[in-house]
Amino acid sequence: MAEEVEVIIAGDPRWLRLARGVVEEFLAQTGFHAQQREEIAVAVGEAVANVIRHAYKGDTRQKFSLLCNEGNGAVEIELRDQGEPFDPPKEPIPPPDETSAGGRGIFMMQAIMDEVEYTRQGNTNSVRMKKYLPGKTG
Amino acid sequence: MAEEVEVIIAGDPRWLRLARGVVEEFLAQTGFHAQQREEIAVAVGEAVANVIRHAYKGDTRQKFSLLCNEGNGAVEIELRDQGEPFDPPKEPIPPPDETSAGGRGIFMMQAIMDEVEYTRQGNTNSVRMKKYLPGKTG
Amino acid sequence: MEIKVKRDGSCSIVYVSGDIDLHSSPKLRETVLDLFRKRGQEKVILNLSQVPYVDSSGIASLVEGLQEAKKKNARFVLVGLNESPRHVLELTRLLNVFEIAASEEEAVG
Amino acid sequence: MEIKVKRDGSCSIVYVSGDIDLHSSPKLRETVLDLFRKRGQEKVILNLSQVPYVDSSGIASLVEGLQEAKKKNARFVLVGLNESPRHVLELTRLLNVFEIAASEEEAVG
Ligand SMILES: Nc1ncnc2c1ncn2[C@@H]1O[C@H](COP(=O)(O)OP(=O)(O)O)[C@@H](O)[C@H]1O
Ligand SMILES: Nc1ncnc2c1ncn2[C@@H]1O[C@H](COP(=O)(O)OP(=O)(O)O)[C@@H](O)[C@H]1O
Repeated sequence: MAEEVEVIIAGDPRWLRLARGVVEEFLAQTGFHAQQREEIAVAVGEAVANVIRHAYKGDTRQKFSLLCNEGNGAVEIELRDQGEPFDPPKEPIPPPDETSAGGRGIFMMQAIMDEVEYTRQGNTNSVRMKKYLPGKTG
Repeated sequence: MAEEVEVIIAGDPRWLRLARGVVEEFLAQTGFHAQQREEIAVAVGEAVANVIRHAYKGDTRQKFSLLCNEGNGAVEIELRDQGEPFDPPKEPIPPPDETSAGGRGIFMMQAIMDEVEYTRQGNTNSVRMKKYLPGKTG
Repeated sequence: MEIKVKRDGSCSIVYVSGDIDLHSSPKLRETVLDLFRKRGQEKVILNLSQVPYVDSSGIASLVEGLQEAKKKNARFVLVGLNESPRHVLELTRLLNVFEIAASEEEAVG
Repeated sequence: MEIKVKRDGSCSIVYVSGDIDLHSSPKLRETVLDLFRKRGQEKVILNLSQVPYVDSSGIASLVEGLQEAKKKNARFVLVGLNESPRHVLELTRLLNVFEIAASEEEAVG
């Protein structure tokens, strides 16, 4: 898939809205309806928050990339950072118990997207989130 | 000034809204009030439209960059493309007569922004649009 | 951007919603010009109350609509201008060039 | 995100407008916890009708508010949930964990 939209921004919570806005505008050019677009933006927002909080541990000077692609009946949103390596859980994560203040991000990403894949190449972490267009499957 | 937000997209009119949205979200983190943010997005929208129509002559596969920076009491939005060289008018452009269907883009950019500067380096065209924050001057 | 046209005899009201920019203005241009050229409308009212943003290509479409109206001795009336589009028309010194009505009722007249 | 608090004796209504995400949730968290801890409020009503979006850090702030309320034998009531925040609470299986009122009047009781 060709990279259609690429955004490079600092890992700063103040750019979260900007990142979600880009994803929603990108999706507005695809076949997803409004509710699905919002949901996918939720998933991407969680992934970006994890880069900011965990990969970069709050160091807001570090930058990450947000890549949006469409092709083969699906959209794929990818984040790339040069932060801490992350060995993600192999199994789908259950939502935590109702008294827990955290631990819901990856669960939401997995619940909303069709595929969530973490990889590391060199010093770059990548998380790829794929969602098939309505009526398509993998 | 450090590059704070960078977007790389194809020179396709369908990404105009996305580009304006990024600029508005960027400006929301600065000291401009809502009406000024809208105006600056208008100026940047005109500059992007010119890249699409004139620099790339409608070839929607070519990409351009949108860079947003803040520093020294001003924001600077820059576009970079690898299209046709453009030798811009040295003098401020007057608005065309009321029967003309075109020729208002650069006028609007100049009317809204404090500085509009075109340069070319190698095969890259750049247009830098600067606007001082309320209460600041150059 | 979405366009809906309500035609009543020789008068049409064109409802636009969404931004009018280089991406969407060709459709608006065609709609308006067709109403004068092919449908022979004597009055076209453009309701812009759902339009937050108009760029210079949108302005160009409006100017072409007005030129076509004049050529056909017809009227092209704008209604419901929001702040940003109004400001862009002001900036480009076109605000007084267009017939602008305070309401759709006034425009239908 | 903006927060306004209307306090009436031992009951406070917190009006939030804008997205509640990692950028803004710390302020909401602090506001709500302070109302229970420092102001000794018996009921805090969170009006979310102007909130289009809540992320997991926002959810975490809500959960912490609820935990604090329980510890203090107080009530933490949500009102005006929009579709997307409601959906996020559903997804994380928390929708039935919170006291949700149909209107501010009902919440005030
Ligand atoms: N991009 C990432 N880089 C490094 N660690 C991560 C990343 N994403 C998640 N993690 C780790 O996985 C844990 C679970 O993440 P998540 O489900 O999003 O919940 P939370 O962020 O609230 O803890 C995090 O606490 C963190 O330790
Ligand atoms: N980025 C650009 N690259 C090449 N040529 C440009 C560029 N911007 C403007 N031009 C040239 O300058 C002219 C005036 O531009 P403008 O004022 O935006 O009006 P319009 O685009 O409607 O013609 C254009 O017609 C074009 O020939």
